Amino acid sequence: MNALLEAKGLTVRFPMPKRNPFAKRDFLEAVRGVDFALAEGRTLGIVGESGSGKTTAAMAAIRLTGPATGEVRFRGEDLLALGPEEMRLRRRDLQVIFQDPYSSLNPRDRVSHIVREPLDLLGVGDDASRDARVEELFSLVGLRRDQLPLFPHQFSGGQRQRISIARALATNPKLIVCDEPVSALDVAIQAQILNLLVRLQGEFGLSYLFISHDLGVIRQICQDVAVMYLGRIVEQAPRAALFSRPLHPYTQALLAAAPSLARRKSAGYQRPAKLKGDPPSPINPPPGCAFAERCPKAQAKCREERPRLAPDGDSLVACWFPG
Amino acid sequence: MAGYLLRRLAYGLLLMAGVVILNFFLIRLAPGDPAEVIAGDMGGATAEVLAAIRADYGLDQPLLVQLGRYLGAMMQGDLGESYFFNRPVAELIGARIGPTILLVLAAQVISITIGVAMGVMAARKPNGVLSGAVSVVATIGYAVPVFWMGIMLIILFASIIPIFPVEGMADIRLRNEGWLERMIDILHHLALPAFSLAVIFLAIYARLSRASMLDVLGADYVRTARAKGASERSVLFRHALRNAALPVITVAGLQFGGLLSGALLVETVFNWPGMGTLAFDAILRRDYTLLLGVLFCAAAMVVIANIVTDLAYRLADPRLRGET
Amino acid sequence: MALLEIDELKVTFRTRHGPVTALDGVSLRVEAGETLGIVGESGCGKSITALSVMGLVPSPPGNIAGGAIRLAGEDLVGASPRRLRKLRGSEIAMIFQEPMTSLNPVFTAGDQIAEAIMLHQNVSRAEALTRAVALLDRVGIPEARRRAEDYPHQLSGGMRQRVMIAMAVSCQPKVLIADEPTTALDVTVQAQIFDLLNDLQRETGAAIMLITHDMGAIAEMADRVAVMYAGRVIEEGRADDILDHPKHPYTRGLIACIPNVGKGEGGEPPPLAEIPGVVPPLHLLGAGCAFRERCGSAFDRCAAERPRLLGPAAHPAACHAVEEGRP
Amino acid sequence: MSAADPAAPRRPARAESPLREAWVMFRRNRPAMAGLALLVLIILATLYGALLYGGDPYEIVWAPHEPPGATPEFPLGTDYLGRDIVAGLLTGGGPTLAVGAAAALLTMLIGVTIGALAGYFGGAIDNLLMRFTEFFQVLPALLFAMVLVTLFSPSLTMIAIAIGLVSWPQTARLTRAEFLKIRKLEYVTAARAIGARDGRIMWRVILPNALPPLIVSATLTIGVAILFEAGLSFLGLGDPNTMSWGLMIGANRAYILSAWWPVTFPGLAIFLTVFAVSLVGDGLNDAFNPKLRER
Repeated sequence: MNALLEAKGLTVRFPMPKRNPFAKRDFLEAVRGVDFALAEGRTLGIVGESGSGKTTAAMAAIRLTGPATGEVRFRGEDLLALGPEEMRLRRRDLQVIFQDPYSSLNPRDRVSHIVREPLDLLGVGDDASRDARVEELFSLVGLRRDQLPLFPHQFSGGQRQRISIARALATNPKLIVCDEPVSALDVAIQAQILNLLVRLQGEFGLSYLFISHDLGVIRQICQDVAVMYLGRIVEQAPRAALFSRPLHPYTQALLAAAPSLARRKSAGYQRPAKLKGDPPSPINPPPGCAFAERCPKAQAKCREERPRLAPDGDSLVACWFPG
Repeated sequence: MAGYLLRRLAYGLLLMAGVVILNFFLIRLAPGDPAEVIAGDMGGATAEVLAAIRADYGLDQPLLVQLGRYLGAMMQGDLGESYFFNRPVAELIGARIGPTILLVLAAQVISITIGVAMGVMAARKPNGVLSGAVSVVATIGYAVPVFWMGIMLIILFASIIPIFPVEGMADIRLRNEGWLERMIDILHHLALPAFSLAVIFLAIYARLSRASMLDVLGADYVRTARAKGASERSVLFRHALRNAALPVITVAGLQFGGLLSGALLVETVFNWPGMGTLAFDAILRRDYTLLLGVLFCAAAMVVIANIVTDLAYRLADPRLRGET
Repeated sequence: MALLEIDELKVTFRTRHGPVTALDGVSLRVEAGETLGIVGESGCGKSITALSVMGLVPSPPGNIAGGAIRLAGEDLVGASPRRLRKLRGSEIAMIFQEPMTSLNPVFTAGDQIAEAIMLHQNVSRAEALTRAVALLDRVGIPEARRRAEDYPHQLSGGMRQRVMIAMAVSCQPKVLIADEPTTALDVTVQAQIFDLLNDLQRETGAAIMLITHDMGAIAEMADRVAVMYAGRVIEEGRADDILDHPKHPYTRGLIACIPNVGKGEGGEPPPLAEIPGVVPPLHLLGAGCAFRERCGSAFDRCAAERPRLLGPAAHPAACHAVEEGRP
Repeated sequence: MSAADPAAPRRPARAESPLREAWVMFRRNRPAMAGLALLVLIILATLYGALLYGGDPYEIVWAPHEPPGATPEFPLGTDYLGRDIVAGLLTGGGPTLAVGAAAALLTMLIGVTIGALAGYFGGAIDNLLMRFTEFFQVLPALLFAMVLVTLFSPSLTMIAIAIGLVSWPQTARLTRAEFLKIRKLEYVTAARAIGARDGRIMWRVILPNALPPLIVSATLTIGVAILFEAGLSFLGLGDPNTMSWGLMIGANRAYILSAWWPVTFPGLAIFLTVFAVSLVGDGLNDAFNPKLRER
């Protein structure tokens, strides 16, 4: 596989404020030794619940959150080893679409400025070509030219997300990290944005690192899927394998929990895999399998020894008793 | 909680050490010979006096040694000697600190109770007459110079309706009466100074608690309370007020320094025998040791007030209670 | 007579664009033991419908301008504030969307549930607290006795929503309104809450009004469904009928545009169907159908006349194209 | 309320800049506009009033304690030395306003810089700067200003510096809080993602968005600084060679029981000025508040 972006042992831990000056400092272990690879022109989905570290992992990979350790190779070059200015210039190829259409656009800037800014800051093209590029981008994402001088608050959520996409596309990046780009939108608008992302990917050969909590969305848009739980990838597989033959008990529970039109109250639907409780805290996580406390299959071994990601058919799964 | 208190006290001591260091450098940064600065306006300090000061303060020694001596002395409560009164500064301040605390606390209690009551009533009908009145009072209170307020009250009560004494803290004619009479006399004297000071801060609390209350009344948990069937009264006083009080506590702590500053002015207007009048005397006589002593003690009062505020906040907000 | 009947309810709001009609002639009914799902996009009026039943529409700027809400025959729109307080929390209860902010941060979970009990039943505080612990246990909170003494910030989102549910069912209400009860929660927790609500309904026979934007939640939870758009009910019927044979073009689009884990297996999914455009702002609604500008089947009548909810009583829709049998 | 999605403009819409919207809101606010008018009037009077009026505020022109209205030449009467009060008011406003404005400027400069650095960088820098700020908050502002002015010189410059030095902590805390809040928003991460450096993010992205509360606070700081200056002058710590409203009150306070006017009018002038400033500040606060805009 020709990997565009490859993370090895990616780890992010945030120091917590000390409870008193003599206490040992606690760490919030957001991402704990994550490996993944994203092939050129494809979409890798990372799915998980809040606190799973999915967003932190993706943002750490392109150095928008820190401090990360491990290795993140982008076209063979380790991003984590770059100096600040080198990294800044590399952002031409690495862009982001954010979750919240209301806070991801600076309310004081006109949208034309917002879309043009990456070109200015990263020195792409000359003045006239930049203006032309902004107009081109606007029509590309389905906005009108006469909307260029407006301010963000004059747009609806879906339109703002289109502006965000235009900004991310401006410098012709290779990779776009999509951080829950549709989770704040109504379903009807969500479909518009997802279809737009797919269309743009085909047109420009983009690669997406796609973060979502919604398995339906993930299935719609990602060829490869990684499931994260408490800072670790617990299962990673191509789409077909993951949805037809989930191996990790957590993946199975997620699929069982995701609302589906096929599960009818009228037909007396009963959920097969019921999960109890909430995910444990990422501050000082347990030593064994993090899912053991909630897992219906857990044995003593699960609590003591951590299962590693191991191949099983087309999938990779971190479980002592998969399937 | 105890651990927290200990750490808070240690930090307070650190802040006070900072004040001492600041005082030390202020004297030395002031234009002129430090000895002469310390001697102040004694009317041409003689060479002997200056020499005595130099020896006393070790002014011929290296700066760090001087600082060490100064720090050591201050932390033991030796605030130096007032050259005008010819008495230890600590003793002078000790005699005046009580009246200042009385004045400040009285003003604080009046302004918080009346201010919060006004704010809550205003928040019940944000577009009502009362709410408008609170805004007006708040804006006026913010704009009135506190010393001028005092003077206006003196003019009013001295010549037009003479029901309150306008000067001093006690009537010397009552010196031999019982404690109750004397206490009533002091409260009688306290009325005008405390009121002038309270008006300014009352405005702050009224405005703050109105805003805070409006904020809280729009919160989801207030809607939950209504959904349970709670009465308006219970919504207002049980559910909303306790949450709305939190910012009031914070501001009460932050405003304590301002309150002390205001008290200084009010004291000079009403001739209230507190630290303010002492500071005023110190300035008139250029008695820097005394002035810096007052600054030190005032800062100590602010530190203590801040600790008390923090503790109060922790008691009122369970979200902070668990932390040690 | 249904347990809860909403009849031609009209709610207006004062805005800077002048008065807008947030609910325009909404009629619904819910029977005991039944779950009615109300589904629609943000701004369609589903939450205002819920708040109207509770008598909690913020006023000003909101105002119930007409229609009736009847609980077991008793009119709630004209009821005195005192009577409404009596009913709220005892006969009708509500669960809100944001468990993080819906509990009062300065009181313990147990206290807040006990308060709901003491407001409507003549019991001592100790007795109310005992019942609160039992309720916490019933909604699946482990170590209920200890948890009752926790403050909201010490509980996870899922637990807070359980506390809200315990509070809501504490007086065995006849009607339980759940306004997007799981939107703020993770999917695995959402599943737990859905299961809990279904269990509670089986036990108590309460009517549930579930407000949601999620068709998946409708499938799992609802017996009947009302689809709302721009302040009106545009289609109504049994959940199966709506999901399998939607009539209104909006309902059809809404179902087709959901990326779904259950549709087929593996493979490359086809592109999603789209509903073009956005919901029009309420103050710009003209005379015709509010959906016509986004609708593939719109014709001239749609611009001129607002469609009424017509068709078989078990599954009516408000659409001229459906009425005239156009494709 | 959950009204409709913010309007999707169908026809070419007019760009609505947030600042212009705030100004539209401000103009509709009657008390605020009245405050602005009063403030402009006071500034004009202090700038040109003395010139037009022509009296010398230091010159003894009449008998002491002439009550207002008794002599048409001196409409507000004379002070304890027999100086014209109107001339004093017109001359004494300038220094008061100038010191107020300069001190407010200094306050904002120190406060915003420290608050912005602390809030943006966080961690050890934040810790250090906030300890420093807390230290300054421990010193009662007026007393500390008194010490500074007494120890150094009682010139107008020194007074402005002293007031600035004692007032900045509140601005620093406010700025820090705003920076902490805005720093977490996605458009800040977005700015970094498109290659913006720290300096640009601080001053071009976060600061403009933090401005509304800072502008309000700056306005109110002017009011506070004017009150401070008046307080210092009243205590006799002002520049003895410059007429100011506070000095007029301080100089005449010994005679308040025999003559009320020499202290009343300057006090009223201070009050009206600060009142006007705070009306403007409240108006700005409302104008910047998006919650009120929906009404």
